[in-house]
Amino acid sequence: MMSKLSALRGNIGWDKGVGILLLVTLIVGSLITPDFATTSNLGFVVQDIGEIMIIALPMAFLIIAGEIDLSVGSALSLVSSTIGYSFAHGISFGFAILIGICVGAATGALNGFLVNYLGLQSLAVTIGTMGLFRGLCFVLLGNTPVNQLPDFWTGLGVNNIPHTFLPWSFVLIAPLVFFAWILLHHTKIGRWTFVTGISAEAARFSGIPVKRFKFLMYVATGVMVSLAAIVYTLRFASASPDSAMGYELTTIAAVLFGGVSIAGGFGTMWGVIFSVIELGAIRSVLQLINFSSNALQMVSGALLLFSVAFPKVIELLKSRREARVKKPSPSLASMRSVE
Amino acid sequence: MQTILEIHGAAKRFGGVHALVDAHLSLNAGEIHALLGENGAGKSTLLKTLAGVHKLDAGTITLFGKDFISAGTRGSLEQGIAVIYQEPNLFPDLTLAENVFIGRQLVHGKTVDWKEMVARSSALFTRLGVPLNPLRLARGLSIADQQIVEIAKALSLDAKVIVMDEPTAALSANETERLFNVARSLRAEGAALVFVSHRLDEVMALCDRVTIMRDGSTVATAPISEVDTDKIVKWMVGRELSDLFPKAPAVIGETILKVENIGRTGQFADISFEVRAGEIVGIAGLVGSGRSEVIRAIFGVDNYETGSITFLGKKMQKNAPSKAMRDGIALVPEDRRQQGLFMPVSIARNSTITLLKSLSRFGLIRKAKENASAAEWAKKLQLKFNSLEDSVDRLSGGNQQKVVLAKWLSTNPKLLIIDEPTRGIDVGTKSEVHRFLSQEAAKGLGILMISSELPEVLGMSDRILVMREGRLVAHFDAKDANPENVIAAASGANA
Amino acid sequence: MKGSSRHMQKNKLKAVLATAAIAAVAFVGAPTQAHAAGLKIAIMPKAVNNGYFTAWNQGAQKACKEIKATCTYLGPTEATGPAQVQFINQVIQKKYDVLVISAADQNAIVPSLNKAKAAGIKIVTSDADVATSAASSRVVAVLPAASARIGTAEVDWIAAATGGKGKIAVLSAAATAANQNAWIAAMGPYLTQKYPNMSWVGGTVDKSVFYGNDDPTTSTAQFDAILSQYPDVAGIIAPTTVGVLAAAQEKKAKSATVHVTGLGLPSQMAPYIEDGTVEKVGLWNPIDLGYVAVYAGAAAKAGTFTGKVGSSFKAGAKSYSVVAGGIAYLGDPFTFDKSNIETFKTIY
Amino acid sequence: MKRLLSIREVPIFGVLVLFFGVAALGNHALFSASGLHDLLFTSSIICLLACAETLIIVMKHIDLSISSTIGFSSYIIGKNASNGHGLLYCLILGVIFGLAVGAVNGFLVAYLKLPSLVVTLGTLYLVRGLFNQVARGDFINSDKVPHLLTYMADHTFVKVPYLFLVALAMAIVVGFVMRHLRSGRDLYAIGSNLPAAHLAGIAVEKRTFWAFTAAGGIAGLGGAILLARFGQAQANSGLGIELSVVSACVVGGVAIAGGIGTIYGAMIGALLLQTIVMALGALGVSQFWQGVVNGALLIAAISLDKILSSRSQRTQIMRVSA
Repeated sequence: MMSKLSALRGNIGWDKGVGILLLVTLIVGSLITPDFATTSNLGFVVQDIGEIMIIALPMAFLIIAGEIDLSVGSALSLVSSTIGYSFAHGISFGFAILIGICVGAATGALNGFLVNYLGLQSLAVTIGTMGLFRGLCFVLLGNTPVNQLPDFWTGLGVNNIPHTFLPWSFVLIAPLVFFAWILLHHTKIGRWTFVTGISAEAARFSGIPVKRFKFLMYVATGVMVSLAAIVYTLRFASASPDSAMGYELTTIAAVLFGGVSIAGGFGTMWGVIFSVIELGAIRSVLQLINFSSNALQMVSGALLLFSVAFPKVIELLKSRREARVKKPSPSLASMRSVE
Repeated sequence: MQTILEIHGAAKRFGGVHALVDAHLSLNAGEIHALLGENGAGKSTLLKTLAGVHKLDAGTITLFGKDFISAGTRGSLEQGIAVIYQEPNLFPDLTLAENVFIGRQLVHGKTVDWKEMVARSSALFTRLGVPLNPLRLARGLSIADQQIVEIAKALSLDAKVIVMDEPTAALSANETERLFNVARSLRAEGAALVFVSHRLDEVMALCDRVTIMRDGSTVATAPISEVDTDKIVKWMVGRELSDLFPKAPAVIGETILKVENIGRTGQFADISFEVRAGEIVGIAGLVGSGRSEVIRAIFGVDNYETGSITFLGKKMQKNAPSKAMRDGIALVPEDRRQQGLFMPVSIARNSTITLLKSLSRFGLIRKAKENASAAEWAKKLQLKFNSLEDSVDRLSGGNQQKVVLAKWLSTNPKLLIIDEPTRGIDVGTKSEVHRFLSQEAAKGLGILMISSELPEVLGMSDRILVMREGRLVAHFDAKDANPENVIAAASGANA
Repeated sequence: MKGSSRHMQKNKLKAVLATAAIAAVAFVGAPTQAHAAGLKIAIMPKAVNNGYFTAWNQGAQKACKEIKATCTYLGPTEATGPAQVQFINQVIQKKYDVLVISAADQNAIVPSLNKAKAAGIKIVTSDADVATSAASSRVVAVLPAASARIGTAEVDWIAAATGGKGKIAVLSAAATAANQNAWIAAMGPYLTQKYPNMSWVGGTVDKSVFYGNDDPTTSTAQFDAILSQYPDVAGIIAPTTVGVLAAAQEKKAKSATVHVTGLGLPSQMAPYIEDGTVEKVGLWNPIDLGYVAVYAGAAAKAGTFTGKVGSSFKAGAKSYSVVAGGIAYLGDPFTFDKSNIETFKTIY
Repeated sequence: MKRLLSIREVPIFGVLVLFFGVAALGNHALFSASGLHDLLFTSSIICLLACAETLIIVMKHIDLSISSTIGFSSYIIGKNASNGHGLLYCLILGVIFGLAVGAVNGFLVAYLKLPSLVVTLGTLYLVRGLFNQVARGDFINSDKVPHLLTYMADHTFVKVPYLFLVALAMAIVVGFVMRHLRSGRDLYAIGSNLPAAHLAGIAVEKRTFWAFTAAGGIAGLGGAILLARFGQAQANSGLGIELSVVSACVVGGVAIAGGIGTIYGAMIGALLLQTIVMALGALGVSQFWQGVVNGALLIAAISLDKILSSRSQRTQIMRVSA
């Protein structure tokens, strides 16, 4: 209970903090290296963060509702492999995409069933489904990735929208981002997500069908993962069993850096959106000034630690200052409610 | 008799609620002392202070002549006081031996002395007449056996003061008898026991002296030989009933809820009753008599195996709270903090969580309408707050309960089920809540109310049902119910 | 630092090679300035922190010095297509003239290479090529030797070791590594025709391949899987530096009797050749691969080399011509055994 | 004397024996001495790290950073050995490095009360990036590996590989601490019921801090075993094994929900997973199916764990008179 309260105080300002950090990065970036703020480079950045942004949206919902999903990377690869496998076996590419989306929804349904109806711990069980989905990719494609996808589709993956620097995938990503922001902050679904993360029991007593709601959230995650898989497959014009390696940890790091509390119940969509863009922008700047890619890995680790430690330190300092003002509150917070 | 424990002028305040005003209690060696009082009389707060969970704002506690320092259960244990809650808080994954010696495992040299711990704990268990296996895990232990482990923990530190909070609530007859024998043998060895219970028959059978608390203060202390149940009830209730509860007579409409012998193994069996529009039906009964379990089944939070429930003529679907809510049933749950509210969330959002569909247009929540609805109900319930955006955990207990009421009454239900409407609420807000409930009933709302506060049940209800050990044992109309026959029915004393 | 003495030795040898190269150039007479000075060349490995590619980069830097180009060694920390694409985008953004790249994924980087090509950057794949269907996305591929040649050579080495008899298995890298699969396909028929009393453990070659994913843990585990699944295996071919090293280490640790050969870096395999765990391994010189690829790129940028089949370009002393598939081969891989491991182990 | 395996490990030990039997039937070599030797030799790293991870999971926390720690430590030991320092000197450096990473994790989780998943995910990246930055393309060759380590890798003591003996010794030491020392028992109490642990006067912060520090130290020492096992060290040593260590613990009965599980169970879990890999290999099941089997096995183990604990939790809630 205490950690949720501290997360509240710490996180209110956090998403604005990331927004400012993004602004600073953009400004400093364009100052120190002329290549950063060019339309083509920004286009590359948008393409780089495309899939991570799509997966980060449902991941934010899951973590705010108090759950997590480590299988999104392997699920993306499974959907991509399914599309490749179907296409290689004579199914039209458009239909293959539909099959892929169904497979994506199925991966979400499996996770949703295991977590909500079997009541298993989501962290542990999605480590299991991660291995399962990755294994299925190899069962499908073995050692032969699928290439030579139809030009119309791969064209979409590579070219930009005419007269702009934005890739075609932007047409899919922008509405998803806007829809996710509306859904979380302005609809019943979003309100349910927050309160379920704070206390699933109180949510159940408020007439919220918690089990079914979280199950559908996992299915929606599966569908979003399949959209990301389509963008991924078209961008790399191929489907291979070892794709999207490590995407799950990158996505979770981005969501947490966006100010979403791992304990559930707190976070903002803007924080997550800014965070995904910021991580893409900072990588681009650092690469353009020939910052070694090893250091890049260190930077993302440091940013992640900073995103959780900083609000906590602020909160501890504040409570210590408050403590000096009035009688120190009893150190052992009373467990039971007042009777 | 040598006095072990002396509590004088104990006072404690939580926000607006004065849990303890002027409580005092004295305990002699070799005595079983009953501590009685209605819910909210301050018993639990006093116990928690002895358990090291709270610190008093004022007053003194002297133990064996020295001042008592409240510092966690370990601190209390080491000073010789052991408090056993109704649901003991053991370590489910550790063995019983470890639970007894938690935090201070016996060692020889550096290593834990398992043989010694197992031997000592099984000796303690046999001494208490309950040969539990010290090597089994605490997970899955019955409540009665968990209590034995807690008592064994007390004995392992030869604590001289053992406080038991409603120990017999969840015990079977022979488990209760077993516990009493243990208590008597401890008394014989010179320990002082405090026995908190509502079961007057048990108190009369077991205890030597009795102390009665009301509204945070001690009102009477007497040897058991000089009192009888009626006198005790008078002390407990004290207040005249009528002036507190302005229950206006309401026009009783047609039946809205019909419960036909529903049952759930281990919790309640063939419960049947009806609630009509404009009527307040009160359910009295002791803690653990199954009342909360019945209403959780009606609202659909829990399942039930036998029987059926019809609401407004339609058969209700089992296990579907969201459906019940849509049909027009509202449930104000027993535990405000864990079940009723989302503590870190604002007043506005808490009170509109049940209205989101009606407040939205094309799926978007209209903020203005949301704030308007919250403000409207806050005014209706005379909620004391400074901004709708404040989180509810800053409010007093009474105002928190008003937010829960706002949350549910704003769905204008046909039936309001409310569990312990005014538990832990200051007296002022209490009467406001009562007046509000009777106004809503007068407008045709059917209310099914559970309360452990006798005056509240008697003062508010048109009809009173009494439950004991999972069964409906008595049924009174308001006019012919009185504290004596209700308590008699509830506690199974010579009915 | 103790390591420096080894370094000194290397410089001595390089000095020798360099003087030879200059002599050759002088001898032929100053060549027309085959490429404008001051080119910006990007050298991109599959992954940076890898011994093999450090040697590959040395060759490239040597060539850059000779043609007075500025070369930057950049690339991802893990060898995946998406990670490499980020760096290709950076090359496009920084408007390099030439990109010398070892493809981490034969398909995933093709769209980005096409973008780079459209931006006027001359692309040369080296060490690992893109998919044959995407050959147009690069000017030329500088590869060690024809897949068939590499495959058959490794079969000859294991045959020499096992005396031309017994069952053979293959410990490969990642399942999707295109060059590995090409070499293995070449090994299949060659073994059964050339060595009648040798055969594949799983009957056919593709049933006898175990994937080590180019990491020590999995490669070692798959070596054990081969031994436990086919206790009577006579020889194991590991056409990857990580695989052959893991196989040698595991053979020594378990004192197994199976013969091991494959493509291995002399510096890494030296201890196992010197103590007889492994009779012979082969590899081309990654330094040459880097060296030749830079020259190819520079020539393409200067317009003196088109990359069409039949066209050719000069790299240092030798000239290389392009055969079918737009590929320039360096020639047969060197082989290292007790006799020459001493000299090679300090070079790469 | 208390039974070696508590009721939770018996079913899993049974599955281990069963699987080993089935695999051996499929391929007699597996059942032979060398089969057993391979099993112990191959799983020595995971067994060693399982000791560290069990300390953490029992407290209802998780430590993802051990793979970066063990990788970097193996490089530190190898690099210093190749610079001519004695084995003991290198070992101490490796352990100190491990303890340092553990202490950082411990401080952030215990005193700043940050969630352990986020902290160790951060240190996983941080240490791996640091490792890449320091090691770059450098490669510790097998001839630079200290002779004692290569000797231990190649030899056995009464048929048992030395590397496994090291893991076993660590298991016995850590097992002893968790079984017989107060500090060890307190870890179970913290994982089983945190609020009650605070009230029972257990020094929760201190214990948590030292548990993470010890886990780092074990991973630091593990660096030497990793170096011996693979005869080399480079920038991607140890990459990605953290999830297989967590799987081994969970399969071995160490509950993610905390409070339950022993070192021996985790070791059995590690051996079971390795047996599965070898059994599938021996039965000729293609590598591609092994990923599917491992994932399914982990899900089955978690479900079994849930069923086991929920069935025994059904206490008699209250009394219903006849």
